[in-house]
Amino acid sequence: MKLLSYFRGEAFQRGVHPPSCKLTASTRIRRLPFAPKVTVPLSQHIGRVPRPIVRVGQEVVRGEPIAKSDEWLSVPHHAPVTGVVEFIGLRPGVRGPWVESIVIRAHPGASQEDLWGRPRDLADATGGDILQAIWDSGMVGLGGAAFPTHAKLTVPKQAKVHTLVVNGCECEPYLTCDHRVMVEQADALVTGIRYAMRATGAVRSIVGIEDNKPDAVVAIREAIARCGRIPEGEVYAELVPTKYPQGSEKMLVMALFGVEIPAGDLPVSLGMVVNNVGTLAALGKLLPAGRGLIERVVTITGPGVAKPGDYIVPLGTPLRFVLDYAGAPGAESRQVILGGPMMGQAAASLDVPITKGMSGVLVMRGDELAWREHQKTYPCIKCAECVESCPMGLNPSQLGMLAAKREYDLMGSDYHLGECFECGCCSYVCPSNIPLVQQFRIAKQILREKAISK
Amino acid sequence: MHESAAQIFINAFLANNFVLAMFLGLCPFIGVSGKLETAAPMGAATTFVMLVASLCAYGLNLLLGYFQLEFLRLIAYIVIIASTVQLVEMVLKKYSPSLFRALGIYLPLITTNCAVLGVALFQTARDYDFIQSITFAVGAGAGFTLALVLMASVRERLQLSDVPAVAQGTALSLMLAGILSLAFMGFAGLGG
Amino acid sequence: MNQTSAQTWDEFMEGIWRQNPLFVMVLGLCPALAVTVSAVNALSMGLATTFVLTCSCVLVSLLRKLIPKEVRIATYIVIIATFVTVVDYLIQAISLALYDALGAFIQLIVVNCIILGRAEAHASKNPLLPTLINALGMSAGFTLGLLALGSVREILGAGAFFGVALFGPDFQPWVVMVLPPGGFFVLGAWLLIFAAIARRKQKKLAEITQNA
Amino acid sequence: MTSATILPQTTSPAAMIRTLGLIAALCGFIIVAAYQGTYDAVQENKRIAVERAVFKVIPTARSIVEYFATPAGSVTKVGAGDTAPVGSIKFYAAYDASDRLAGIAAEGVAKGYSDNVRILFAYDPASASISGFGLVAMRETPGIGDKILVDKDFLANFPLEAKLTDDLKKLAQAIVTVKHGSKTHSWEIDAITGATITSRAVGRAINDSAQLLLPRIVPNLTQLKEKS
Amino acid sequence: MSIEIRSAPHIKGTRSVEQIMRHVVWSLLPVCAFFVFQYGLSALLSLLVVTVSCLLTERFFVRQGGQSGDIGDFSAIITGLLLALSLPPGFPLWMGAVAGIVAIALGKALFGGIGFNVFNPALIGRAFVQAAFPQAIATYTPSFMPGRFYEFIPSSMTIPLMQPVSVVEWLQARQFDALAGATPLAKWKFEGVLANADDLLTSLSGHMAVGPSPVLILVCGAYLAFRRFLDWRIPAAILGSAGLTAWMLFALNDVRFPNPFFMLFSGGLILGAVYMATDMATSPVTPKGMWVYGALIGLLTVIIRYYSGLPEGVMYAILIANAATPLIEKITQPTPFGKGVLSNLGRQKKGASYPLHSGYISREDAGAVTPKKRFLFNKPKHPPKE
Ligand SMILES: Cc1cc2nc3c(=O)[nH]c(=O)nc-3n(C[C@H](O)[C@H](O)[C@H](O)COP(=O)(O)O)c2cc1C
Ligand SMILES: Cc1cc2nc3c(=O)[nH]c(=O)nc-3n(C[C@H](O)[C@H](O)[C@H](O)COP(=O)(O)O)c2cc1C
Ligand SMILES: Cc1cc2nc3c(=O)[nH]c(=O)nc-3n(C[C@H](O)[C@H](O)[C@H](O)COP(=O)(O)O)c2cc1C
Ligand SMILES: Cc1cc2nc3c(=O)[nH]c(=O)nc-3n(C[C@H](O)[C@H](O)[C@H](O)CO)c2cc1C
Ligand code: SF4
Ligand code: SF4
Ligand code: SF4
Ligand code: SF4
Ligand code: FES
Repeated sequence: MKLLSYFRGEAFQRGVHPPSCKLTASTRIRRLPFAPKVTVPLSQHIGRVPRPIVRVGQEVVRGEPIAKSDEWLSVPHHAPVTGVVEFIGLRPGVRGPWVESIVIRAHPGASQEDLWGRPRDLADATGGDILQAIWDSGMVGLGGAAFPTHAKLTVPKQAKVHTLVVNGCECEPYLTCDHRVMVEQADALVTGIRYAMRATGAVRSIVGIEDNKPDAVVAIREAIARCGRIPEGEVYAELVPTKYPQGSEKMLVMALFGVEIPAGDLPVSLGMVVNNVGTLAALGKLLPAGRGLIERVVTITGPGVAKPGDYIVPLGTPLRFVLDYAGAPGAESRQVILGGPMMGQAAASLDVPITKGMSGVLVMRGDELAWREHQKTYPCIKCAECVESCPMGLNPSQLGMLAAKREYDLMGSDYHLGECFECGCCSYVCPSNIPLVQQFRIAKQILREKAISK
Repeated sequence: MHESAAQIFINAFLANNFVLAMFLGLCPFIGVSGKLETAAPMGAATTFVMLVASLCAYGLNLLLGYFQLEFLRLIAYIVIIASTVQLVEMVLKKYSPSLFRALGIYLPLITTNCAVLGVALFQTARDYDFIQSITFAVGAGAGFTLALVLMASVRERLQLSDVPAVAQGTALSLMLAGILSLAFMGFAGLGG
Repeated sequence: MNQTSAQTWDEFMEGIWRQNPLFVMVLGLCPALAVTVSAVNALSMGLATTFVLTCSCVLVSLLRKLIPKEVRIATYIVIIATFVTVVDYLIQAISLALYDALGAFIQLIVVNCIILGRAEAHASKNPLLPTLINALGMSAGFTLGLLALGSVREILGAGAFFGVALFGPDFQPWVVMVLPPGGFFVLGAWLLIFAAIARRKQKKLAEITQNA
Repeated sequence: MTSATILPQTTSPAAMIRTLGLIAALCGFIIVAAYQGTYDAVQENKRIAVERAVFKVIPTARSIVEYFATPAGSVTKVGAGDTAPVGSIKFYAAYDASDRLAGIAAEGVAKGYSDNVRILFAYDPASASISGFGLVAMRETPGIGDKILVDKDFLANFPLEAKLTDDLKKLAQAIVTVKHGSKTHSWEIDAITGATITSRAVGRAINDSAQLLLPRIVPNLTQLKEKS
Repeated sequence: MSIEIRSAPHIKGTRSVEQIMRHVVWSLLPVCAFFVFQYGLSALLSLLVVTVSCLLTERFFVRQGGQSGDIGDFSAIITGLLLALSLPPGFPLWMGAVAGIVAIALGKALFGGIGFNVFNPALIGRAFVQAAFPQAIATYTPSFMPGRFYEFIPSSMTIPLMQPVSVVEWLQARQFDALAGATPLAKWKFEGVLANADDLLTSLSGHMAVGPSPVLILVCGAYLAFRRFLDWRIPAAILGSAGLTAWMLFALNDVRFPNPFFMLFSGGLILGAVYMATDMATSPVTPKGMWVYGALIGLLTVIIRYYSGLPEGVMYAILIANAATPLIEKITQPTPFGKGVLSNLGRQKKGASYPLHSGYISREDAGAVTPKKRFLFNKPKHPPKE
C-alpha cells in the first residue's frame, strides 16, 4: 500500500490514515438550548487577557461586549446570553488550572434573539476597516489554535500576501463541524473569504478540502458561482487527498502548491495566509451585522454519545450541560476529549465551559479504551513505522529512545525536536505502544523552561 | 612469496584486522570507543603515528642491520617511536594548532599503544620493503580506525538501550568486540 | 612485626584480587587475549611479564632518586625495553617452540600498560621492598588472570588442559575458543561472572544492613 | 617524601645527561650481557630446530649443510656469519650416515586460510620428486588447517612428481592442488575436504619454491653429491 | 461519571508487536514445511530443537529480569526458525541447541532484550557455531533422499559434546559420492561447477544440497512486504546491489565469475535478504539508511563469496552491516519538513510574493493529480517586480 503511494504522488510525504469515524457527516447543524448559566473565561485565545468591562450584578444583553483590551494581540469577549453577571473570578479552566472568568446567569424568560449589534456597510471598506471590524468581533481561529484572527490577517510590513488558503480539511477523525459549515453556510464562507482577501490584499483564494467531502466542494463552488466574478480576485475550491494531518497548514500548502513552508517560518513567508473555514464563515456572518463571536459550531460525537451531531453552542455553556443534552450517559463514559482524538485534550472536569477554540467534544466509552490499556508496552523495535508516518520528517524512534534516557538537549540540538508539531502520528502507529508524542511534549516543555531560566 | 601492496593493505585492513584478528591496540580500542566524536580522531592520529613509526623503523632497521646491532632493535624502536610522537606533537603544536587540538590529547596515549610497535615489529619480521611497509602501516591504521568507528557507533546506540546492569561496562565492550571479530572472520582469506 | 607482615600480605593480595590488572583494571589486554589459546602459553607469558615487571620495578625503585623527572617516562621505557629484550633472548634460549607460540607478543610486553603504570605509579615513589611486593602481587594477579583465560580456552577449544587430553578422542573441540572471537568472549564472560558475584555480595550486604 | 621532590625543581641539563648516560650504559650492559649469555644457546636451539625439521622430512638424514642457490645458477656453501647474496635462496642439503646426499630441503610459503603457511619440503634428487613436507609456521584453524599434517590421504600424495623440462628451466608439470577425489596425475595434490584452502596453500608453496629453486640446484647436483 | 485524563492521541493504530511477529511466523511456516519435505525427519527435529532452545533461553532471561519483552511476543520463535533454516539439515542437534542458546543469550539478552539488540540474534547463533564447529556446518546432505521420512541423517543424533558421525559411509551406502553433499556455492567455488537455474529457483530437483526454495521465500516475503510487516526497500537494495556487482564482474570476466543469476539464487542470499536483513531491530529506521544498508550487504556478500576463503558470505555481510547500522542511521537522518533544499529556495524569497500562476485552472478540470514538489519548477525565474 505504501508502495502504491510512491507512484501515485501524494500530497505530502508520510502521515497516517486513522479510521474516519465521521458519524455526523450528513446530519444538519442544530442549535443547542441555552444553559441556565454560562461561564466566559477571559483567556480563550493566544495573547493578552482582556479585562472585564462589566460588574457583578450588571444586566447584559446577548452579544454585548463584556471584556476588552487595548492590547493588539488580544480580543474582546461578548455576552453569549442575555442575563445577569453573577460572578467574576476564578473558575475551572479547560487546561486544569482555574482561570479568571465571567459567569452570567441567563434570564429564563428573555428571548435569546441576537439583540446587540452595530451593523455597518462594508461594501467599500478598506482593508484597515475590515481588520478593525474583525478585531471588534472578537474573532479567533476556530480551527483549534485560537490565534486572534485580526492579527493573523495583518500582513507584516515587508511581506506581501497574494493567496488566502482556506483550510477545510478537517482531517481529524470524528469531527464534522467544518464539513457541515462548508455545506450549510457556503455563502457566508465565500463572503468571509472576500473580507479576508480584502484585508490581506490577496488576489487568490483556495479552499482546500479533503476528498472525502465532495459535497462540500460542490456547495462551495455553487456559492462561488452565485457570487459571480468577485472584485477581490478569484476563489477556488480544491480537493486534496484524505490523510491525517492534511489540515495542518504546512501540509495543506504542500498539497496545494507543492512547496514546503521553511522550518520556523509562517506561511506568510511564501505570501500566504491560512484560515479555517469555520473562522471565515463566522466572519461572513458577523461582520455585516457588526456582532461579536458568541457561539460556534461544535461536533459532539463519539461512541459514548446517544445523539451525536453538530450543534451551534453558545460559548461558555458548561460541558456537563452539553453532554446531558446530547445524551452521554454517565456511567460508562470514561473519557471526554475536547477537540479531535488525535490532538484534542482530555477534559479535566465536566464543569469547564465551551470556548472559542473548541471544535469538538468526543466521548469515549470505557470498553473502547480497555483493549488499549491491556496492550503491552515494548521497547522500540525500530520498525520505522513512526519515521514513515511523521509528516514533519523527524525520527521519532530516535527521539523516543533519547527521551527515555532524558537526553533532552540532544533531542533539541541534533534531532530537531523543535520541529515536532505534536500531531501524534508517531504514537498512533507505534506497535510497541510507546507514548512518543507524550514524551516529546514533556521534553519540549523542559527545554522551554531551560531556555527561559538561561 | 611476494605480497602485492593491495594484498597487504586488504589483509591489514580487513582480513587480519589489527584489533579484531590480531589483538593489537586493544586498550585504546576498549578505552576510546565510547564516543564517535573521540573515536574518529583517535583512529586518524593512530594511523598517522603508525605511518611515521613505520618509516622510522624501516630506516632504523637498515641502520641496525648495517652495524649488526639487531639485538638493540626493540629498544631502538620504542625509543624512536616515543620520540617521534613527541616530535610530531611539537611540530603540530607549532604549525597546525587546530590539528593539534584535535589530535593532541591522543598522541601521548599512542606511545604506549602496542599496535604502533606492532606495525614496526611485524614489518621487520616479514621483511617488507619500503612500499610494502608503508602500505602495511596505512592498512593497519585504516583497519584500526574502522574497528574503532564501528565499535563507537554501536556503543553509542547501546547507551540508549536497557543493557542489564551486570553486563554494563567493559564486559559488554568485550562481547561486542567478540561479535565484531566473529563478523570479520568472513573476510578471512580475502587478501589471498 | 606481625602487623607489617599482614600489611605485606594485603599489599600482595591487592594485585591479585582488588586491583587485578586484567579483571579489574582491564590493562594489558593484547597479550592477555592473543597468547592465551593454551594454558602453557598463558603461564609462560605470565612468567615473562612477571620477570619484566619485577626487574623493571626494582631497578626503577633503586634509581628513583637519580632519575630526572623531566625524562622519567623515557627512562622507564628504556629500562623496560631492556628487560624485555633480555626475556626475549631467554625464551629463545629455553625453547624455540614456545618463542614461536608467543610470537611478537613477547616484544610487545614493552608497551604493556601495566608495567609502565606500575613503574610510574608505585616504583618511582617507594623503596625497594614494597615495590618488590607490589610488583610480585601485580604479576601474580596478571598471571592468574592469563591462566584463567588460557585454561578455559584450552579446555573448550582443544578438550585438553596443559596439553593433556581430558575428554577422549571423540570430543568435539569448540574451535571458536582458540580463534580471536573466543578470546573476547571468554574474557567478557569472566568479567560478567565477577560482576554477578559482586552484585550478589552487594545485595547481601544491603540486606544485612537493612536487617540490622 | 623530602621537600626536594615536592618543590618544583629542574635538573640541570648536564646532570640530566649524566644520569641518562648512566642508565643507558646500565641498560646497554644488561642487554649485551643477556645477548652474549644466551647467544650460544639460541644459536644451538636454532640449529637443532632446523636439523630436527630437516631430519623429519628426510628421515635418512644424519647431518645437514646450508647452501645458497644464487640467481646465476650456482650453489655456494653458507659459512658462519655469511649474508645472503642478492636474489639467492637458502636450502639445506642433507646427508646420510655415510655422508651421501640423502635429500634437499627448502622452505616454501603461500597464503592459507588466515595467514601465510610456511613449510619445509624435501626434494629427492634420485627420483626427482618431492618426498614430503613439514611445517615451519602457520596460523590456520586448529582442527581444520592442521589436518595437512595428520590426514592420511593427504600425506599419501607424497612422493610427488617434480621433474624438470629437458632444458632444466622449469618444472615439466606445475604442481597443483585439486579437489579431493579428483587426483589423476602424480604431480597433483589431492586436497582435504573441509580444508581445501590450506591444502592449496601447501601445493602453491611447494610449486612456487620448486619452480625457482630446482632449476638452480639440479645442474649442480654433482657438487652436492658428497658432503664437503 | 468518572473521567480519565490522558494525553493525545486518544486513538491508536491496530498494529502491535505480537501481531507483526505472529505474521512473520505464519509466513515462515510454508518455508519450514518445504524444508521438512526436502530433508525429512532430521529437518523437522532440527527446527523443533533449535526453536525450543531459543524459547527456553528467552524464558530464562525474561524470568531473570535481564531483558525486556516476554516469550509471548513470538520473536524468539522467529529467531529459532530462521536459525534452523540456515543450518544444514543434518546438523547435530546438540550443536543446534548451542546455537539457539547463544543466539538468545549473546545476541539478545546481553543487550537488554527485544528491540535493543544491535546484531541479528539468529545470525549471531549461526556465526558462533560456524566458528566453533566449522566442519559440521559445512556438511550438507542431498535433498529428497529416499527414506528421509523414516530415518535420521546419522549426524543429527550425535551424542552431545562429541564429534558428529561421518555421513560419508551413510551416503556411500546409498550410492552417493562424497561430493553430493557440497552446496552449489561450494561446488562453484571449489570445482567451478554451476548449478542449473530452475534447480536453484525451486530447489525441487532431487539430490542437491540446497536450502529452501528461493521462489517460495520470495512469495512469503512478498506477502509480508505487501502487508508492510517488512520493508521492501531492504531486500530490493540487497538483491539490486548484489545483482549489479555480480553482473559487472561477470561482464568483465565471464570465465572466472559466475552469472549474476547464480549469485542471486544460490546459497542463503534470498533467505538472508528477505528475512534476516529485514529484522527491524537491527536495520536502520531511516528510508535512505535502508538503501545504504541493503547496498552494503549486497556488495559485501559478493566480495566475500568471490574473494574470501569461504563459499558463503551472506551471514557475515549482514552482521557487518548490522554493526554499521547506527552509523548509517546517523548519516541518513531524514530531512525535516521545511529544511530541505527546496524550502531553502523559499527561504531566500522570504517576504517576496509567491507568483500567481496565470494558467492556474482547477486541477480537477485539468484531470491532474496533486502536484508533488514539481510544481515549483513551473514558477517563472524572476518574479514580476512592482
Ligand atoms: C497537526 C495539525 C493538524 C491540523 N489540522 C487542522 C485542520 O484539520 N483544520 C484546520 O482548520 N486547522 C488545522 N490545523 C491548524 C492549522 O495549521 C492552521 O493553524 C489553521 O488552519 C489556521 O486557521 P485558523 O487560524 O482560522 O484556525 C492543524 C494544525 C496541526 C499542527
Ligand atoms: C572458523 C572457520 C575456520 C576455518 N579454517 C580453515 C582452515 O584453517 N583451513 C581451511 O582450509 N579452511 C578453513 N575454513 C574454511 C571452510 O572449512 C571451507 O569451507 C573449506 O576449507 C572448503 O570447503 P571444502 O574443502 O569442503 O570444499 C574455515 C572456516 C571457518 C568457518
Ligand atoms: C545467512 C545465511 C548464511 C548461510 N551461510 C552458509 C554457509 O556459509 N555455508 C553453507 O554451506 N550454507 C550456508 N547457508 C545455508 C544456505 O541457506 C543454503 O541452505 C545452503 O548454502 C545450500 O544452498 P546453496 O548450495 O544453493 O548455496 C546460509 C544461510 C543463510 C540464511
Ligand atoms: C521482518 C522480520 C524479520 C525478522 N528477522 C529476524 C532474524 O533474522 N533473526 C532474528 O533473530 N529475529 C528476527 N526477527 C524477530 C525479531 O525482530 C528479533 O528477534 C529482534 O531482533 C528482537 O529484538 C524478525 C522480525 C521481523 C518482523
Ligand atoms: S482534525 Fe484538526 S487539523 Fe484536521 S480538520 Fe479538524 S481541526 Fe483541522
Ligand atoms: S508528533 Fe511530532 S514526531 Fe510525532 S509524528 Fe507528529 S510531528 Fe512527528
Ligand atoms: S513506531 Fe514505535 S517501535 Fe516502531 S520505530 Fe517508532 S518508536 Fe520504535
Ligand atoms: S592509555 Fe595506555 S594504559 Fe591506558 S588503556 Fe590506553 S593504552 Fe592502556
Ligand atoms: S596491550 Fe594495551 S594496547 Fe595492546
